[in-house]
Amino acid sequence: MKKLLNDPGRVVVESLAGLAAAHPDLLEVDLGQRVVRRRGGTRPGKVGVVSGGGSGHEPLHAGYVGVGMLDAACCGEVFTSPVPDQFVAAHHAADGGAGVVHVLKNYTGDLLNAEMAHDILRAQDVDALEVVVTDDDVAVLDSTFTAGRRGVGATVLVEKLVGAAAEEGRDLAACAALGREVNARSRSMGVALTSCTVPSAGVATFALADDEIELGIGIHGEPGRRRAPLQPAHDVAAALLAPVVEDLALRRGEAVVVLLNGMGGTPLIELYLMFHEVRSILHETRGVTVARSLVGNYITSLEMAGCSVTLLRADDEIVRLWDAPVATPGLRWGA
Amino acid sequence: MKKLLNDPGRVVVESLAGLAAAHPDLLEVDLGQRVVRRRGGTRPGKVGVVSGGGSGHEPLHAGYVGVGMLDAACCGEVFTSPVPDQFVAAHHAADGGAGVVHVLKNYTGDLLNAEMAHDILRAQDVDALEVVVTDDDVAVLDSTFTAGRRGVGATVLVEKLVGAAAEEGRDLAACAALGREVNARSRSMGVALTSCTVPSAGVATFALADDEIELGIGIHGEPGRRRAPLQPAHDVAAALLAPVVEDLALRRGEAVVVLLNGMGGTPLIELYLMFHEVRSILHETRGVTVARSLVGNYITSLEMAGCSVTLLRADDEIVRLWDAPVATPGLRWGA
Amino acid sequence: MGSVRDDVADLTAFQSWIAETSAELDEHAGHLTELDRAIGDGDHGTNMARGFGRCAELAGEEQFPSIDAYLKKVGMTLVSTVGGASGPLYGTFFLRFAGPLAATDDAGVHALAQGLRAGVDGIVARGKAEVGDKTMYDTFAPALEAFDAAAVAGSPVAECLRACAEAADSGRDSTEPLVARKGRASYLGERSAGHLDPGASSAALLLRAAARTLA
Amino acid sequence: MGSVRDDVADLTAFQSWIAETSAELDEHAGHLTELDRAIGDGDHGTNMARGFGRCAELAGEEQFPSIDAYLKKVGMTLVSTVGGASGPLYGTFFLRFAGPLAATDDAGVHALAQGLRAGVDGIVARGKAEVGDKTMYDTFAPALEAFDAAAVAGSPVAECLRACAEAADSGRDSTEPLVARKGRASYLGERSAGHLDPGASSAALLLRAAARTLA
Ligand SMILES: Nc1ncnc2c1ncn2[C@@H]1O[C@H](COP(=O)(O)OP(=O)(O)O)[C@@H](O)[C@H]1O
Ligand SMILES: Nc1ncnc2c1ncn2[C@@H]1O[C@H](COP(=O)(O)OP(=O)(O)O)[C@@H](O)[C@H]1O
Ligand SMILES: [Mg+2]
Ligand SMILES: [Mg+2]
Ligand SMILES: [Mg+2]
Ligand SMILES: [Mg+2]
Repeated sequence: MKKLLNDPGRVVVESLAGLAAAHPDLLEVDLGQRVVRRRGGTRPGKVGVVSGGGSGHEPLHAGYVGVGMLDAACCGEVFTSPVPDQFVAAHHAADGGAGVVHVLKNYTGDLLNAEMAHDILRAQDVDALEVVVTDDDVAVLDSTFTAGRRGVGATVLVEKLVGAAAEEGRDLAACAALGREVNARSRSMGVALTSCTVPSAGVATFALADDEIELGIGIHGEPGRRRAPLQPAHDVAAALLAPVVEDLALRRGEAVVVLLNGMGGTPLIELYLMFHEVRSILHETRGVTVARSLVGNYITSLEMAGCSVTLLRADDEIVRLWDAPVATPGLRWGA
Repeated sequence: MKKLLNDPGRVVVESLAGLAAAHPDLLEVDLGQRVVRRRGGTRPGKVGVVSGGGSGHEPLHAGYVGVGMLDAACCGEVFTSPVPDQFVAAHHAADGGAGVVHVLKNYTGDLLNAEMAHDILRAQDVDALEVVVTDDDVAVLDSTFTAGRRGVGATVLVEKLVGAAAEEGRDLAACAALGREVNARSRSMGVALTSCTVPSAGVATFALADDEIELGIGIHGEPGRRRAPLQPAHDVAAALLAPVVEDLALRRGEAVVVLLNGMGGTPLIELYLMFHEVRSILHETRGVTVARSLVGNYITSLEMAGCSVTLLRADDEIVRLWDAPVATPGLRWGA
Repeated sequence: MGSVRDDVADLTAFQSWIAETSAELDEHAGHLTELDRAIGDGDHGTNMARGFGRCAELAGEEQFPSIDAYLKKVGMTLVSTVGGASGPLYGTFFLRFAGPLAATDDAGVHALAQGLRAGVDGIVARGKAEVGDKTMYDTFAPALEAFDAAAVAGSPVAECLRACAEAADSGRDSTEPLVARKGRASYLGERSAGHLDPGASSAALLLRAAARTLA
Repeated sequence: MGSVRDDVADLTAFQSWIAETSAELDEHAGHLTELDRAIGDGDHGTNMARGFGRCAELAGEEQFPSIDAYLKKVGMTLVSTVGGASGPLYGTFFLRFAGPLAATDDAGVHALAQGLRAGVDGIVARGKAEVGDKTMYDTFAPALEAFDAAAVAGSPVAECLRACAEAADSGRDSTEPLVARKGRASYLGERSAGHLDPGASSAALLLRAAARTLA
C-alpha cells in the first residue's frame, strides 16, 4: 500500500485536523467526535442540514460544510458508517431551532446507525428531525433481493439544493420534501479503471486486469456489476448513460444537471474529456440539454481511477437553487 | 495504459471541449488554436494576464481563466509546451489595451516557444508585453550546470496574485514586478509515490518499487533527484519542508501562504493529512505561521500519486490580494 | 455433567468471553477483512477488532455490579465504536442479551438460552434478515436452535455451547454458495455466490469463543 | 564520383529528405520517446513524428517556387506543430538552413555546407548549448565539422553527407556517458548519465535520412 499516511487507524482524524486547519474561515472540527460544523453554528431559525457517512469519499461530506450546504457532518472510519453518537452530535451541532434534515446514503450500515441515533434523539425529546435517503445508483437493482439502490452522486446534489433551500428560510418539511424530490429525479452509474485500497486493509479491494474495467461500481471499492474490456471514452460514456437516461425516462427536450464525478485517481484532463462525451451524447443522441454541470472529484472512492455520471432532471426552481451561493471547501461559488 | 480517452492524439482538444462545455459562464475556447479566453474578453484598460504550457497539469493553466486570474491560456500537447502561434493568439485574446503579462514556467521548451512568439508579436508592433518566469523548485540546483530551477507550484500563486492586481487596475510594470516578487518569495518541493503515463507514450515514464518514493519530482513525470524508502507522512512532510524553508531562509515569526498540492492521483483525504503534518511542523518546529492555504489538486502531473509543498513568504499586501475574489473553474471564492 | 455450581457462567466468564473474542478477532481480522474485500468493502475485520478491543478493556477499567450491566456496556461500546452494518447489529445483540440476565449473577442454561434468543431477535429486529440472505443471521439462527435443542434435552451449559458453536460453524459455511440479499454483498447479485459472508464468519468466531469461556 | 549535374540536390531531393525523415520518425517514435522517458518527459518521439508528419504533407499540398521557400515552410511548420524544446530548435534549423539557399535551385556541396552551418548556428543561437551538454548539438556539431572537412577535401555531395551522417551517429553515441547541462535532462544531475539523449538521437536520424536523399 502506497499512501501518504502515518497510522492507518489515524487517517480520518489526522485528515480532519488538516481540513480544520485549511478552512478556519468556513468550519470547526470536533476531533473527538469527528464532527465538522459550520463556523459560528447554524443561524437561529434556519433549518439545519446534516450528513454523515464513512470517510474515503472526500470532499463528501465534511468538505460540504459551510454556507449554502451542510451545517454539520460526521465522519466514520474509511468506508464505515459513523456510529450513532456521531449522528447525535452532528444533529445538535446543526440545530438552529428550526429542525434538522439528515441526508443519508442508502447503505445498511448508515441507516442502522442513523436509526439508533434517531432513537436516542427522540429519547431526548428531539422531534424536529427529517431523514432524506439517497438511492440513485442504477447499477443496483432496487428489489427485495438487494439492500436497494446505493446512494452515490445524487447525495452531492441533494446536499447542495437542500442547503440552498434551508438558507432561503424554507421550513423543515419543505427542505425534506425537496431533498426527496431531488433524489427521485436523479440517477447515477459509475465505472472503475482500478480498485482502491482501504488503509486498514492494506491491499486493493479487488483486482482488475490491465485491459479490464468494472462497470456499475459503487463508492466503497466494492466490485461492480460486470467486467468489460477497456474501451474508448465514448463507449464508456454511452455505457454509463444508457441505463441512467432510461431509468429516468428522459425525453427529448428535457434539461438536466450533470455531475461528472471523478472517483479520486482520475485526473481532470480525463474527466473533462468524459464530460465532453457525455454532453455530446445527451445533446446529439438524446436531445437532452445540459442546464448546469459539475466536473471533478466530488464523491470519491479513495484513489480509485474511474468516474460516475449523475443526471438530475432539472426545472427552473432546481436551477435557481443550484445557482444560489455556496461556500464550502469542496463546492464554492457566489460567495 | 488505462485512461478514459479515445485517441491519444486528441486528448487535449477533447478535454478542452469538455472544459468549454462545463464553464460557458466563465470562458470560451478556441479549439483550433487551443486557446482559452475569459468569457467576454479582457475589460478595456485592464492589464491582460496570460499563461500557457504543456497539458497534463490541470486545472493549470486553462482552468485558471476567469475573473481575478488569467485572461487567456494556451494549451500544448501533454507535457509539451505550446507552439509560438498559440502564445501569440493567447496574447491577442488577453489584450485589453493596457498590455499583457505572460506567466511562464522555467522550462527550455516553454521559454523557446514563448520567445519566438514574442519575436512575432514585436514584429506586429506589440510592445506592451512583460514576461514573468517562475522557477521555484528547490529540487533542482539553480546553476550553470542545469536549465535552472523548474517552475512548479509558485505558478498558481503568481497567476492568482497577478490576476488580482490586474483586476484592481495596476499597470503592466507593476503587475510584472509583483509576479517576479511572488516568484522570488516562493519555493517548492515535490514527492511522487507513482509515476504517470503520457497518453501518446502509453507506458509509465518511470518505475518505482512498491516500497519506494521519488523525492524532488517535477510536474512532467520526469524522475526526481533521489529515491527513498516509503515512509510515514510526517517524515515525507519534513523531507519536503526542510529544503524549502532553508532556501527561503524563513525565520521564526514569519507567515506563509501554503499550497499543499496533489499531483493528480492522490485523494483529498491524504492531502489534508499531509497539510496537517506540514502545518504542524511549520508551527511547532519552525515557528512559522500559516496565513493562508490551499489544499488540493492545483498543478498536477496527470494521474501521478504524490504531492508538492509550496511556501510563499506572506505579507499583508499578499494576503489582501490572495483574498480578492476569483472565479475560475479551478479556483473560486468571493464571486 | 458438571455440578450445579459449575454449570453456570458468572461475570468473570462473560468478561473472558469478550477478551477471548477480542483476541480471536485480532488474530483473524485480516481474514475477515479479506472476506469483506471479496463481497463488501474490506473493513469488517478492522471494525470488529476495534470494537471488541475496546470492549475487552472495560473489565480492567470499571467494576460491574452484574452480568447484565456488563453486557449492556459491551453492547453500547460496540454501538459506539464499530460503525458500519455490524456495529448496530452486534451492539443490539449484546444490549438485548443483557435483558433476560437482569435478575441473575450466575447464568445457567436457561438464562443463556433466553439471552441468546433475545440477542438474535434483536439482530433480526434491526436488520430484517431471513435465513438464506447470506448474513450473520445465517450463523446465529442455527446456532440458537442447536443451543435450544441441547437445552431442552437437558444438556449442561458446556454441551449446549458446544452444539451452538458447531451449528454456528455450519451456518457460516452455509453462506458460501448463497446469493446475498441483504447488506453490501447484495449489490453483487450472482457474483456474491462462492464466498463466505464476513459477518457470518465473525459470528461463528464469537460463538466458538463462548463455548470456550462460558462453561 | 558522379557528374556535375548529379552532384546537386534539387527541390525534389529536399522533399524526399523530409518524407524519409518523417517515415523514419514514425518507425522510431517509440524508441525516441523511450529515451525521453528515461531522462525527460516522454514526448520527444511523438512531438517529432507529429511535426515531420505534417511537413511531409506539404509537398502534396503546395507548389514551392524554390528550395528555400520549401525549407522555410518546413521550418515554420515544425515551429507550429512540434512544441517543446525541440520544436523551436528544429524549426530554427530549417528556417536558417533556407537562407544560404535563397539564390539556388540546385544545392551543391558549397550551398549545403552553408545551409547546414546556418541551421546549426541557429540551434546554438536559440538553445545556447555547447558540445558536451548532452543535447542535439552533440550530434549536429561533429556532423557539421565532418561535412565541412569532406567538402574542403573536394569530396562530392554523397560523400560529404555520408561523412556527416557517420559523425552524427558518433555524436549521438557520445551523449550516453554525459551528464546533461541543458534541457529537461539536466534536472536529473548525475542520474542523466548512462542514457542517450533523445534529441541527439533524432538529429542523427535526420542526417542519416539526408545522406540517403540529398545525393
Ligand atoms: N440486514 C442485515 N442483517 C444482518 N446482518 C447484516 C445485514 N446487513 C449486513 N449484515 C452483516 O454485516 C456484515 C458486514 O459488516 P461490515 O463490513 O462491518 O459493515 P459494512 O457492510 O457497513 O461495511 C455482512 O457480512 C453481514 O453479515
Ligand atoms: N538548450 C538546448 N539546446 C539544444 N538542444 C536542446 C536544448 N534543450 C533541450 N534540447 C534538446 O531537446 C530534446 C528534448 O526535446 P523534447 O522532448 O521534444 O522537448 P521537451 O524537453 O520540452 O519535452 C533533448 O533531448 C535535447 O536534445
Ligand atoms: Mg463498511
Ligand atoms: Mg515535453
Ligand atoms: Mg464492510
Ligand atoms: Mg520531452
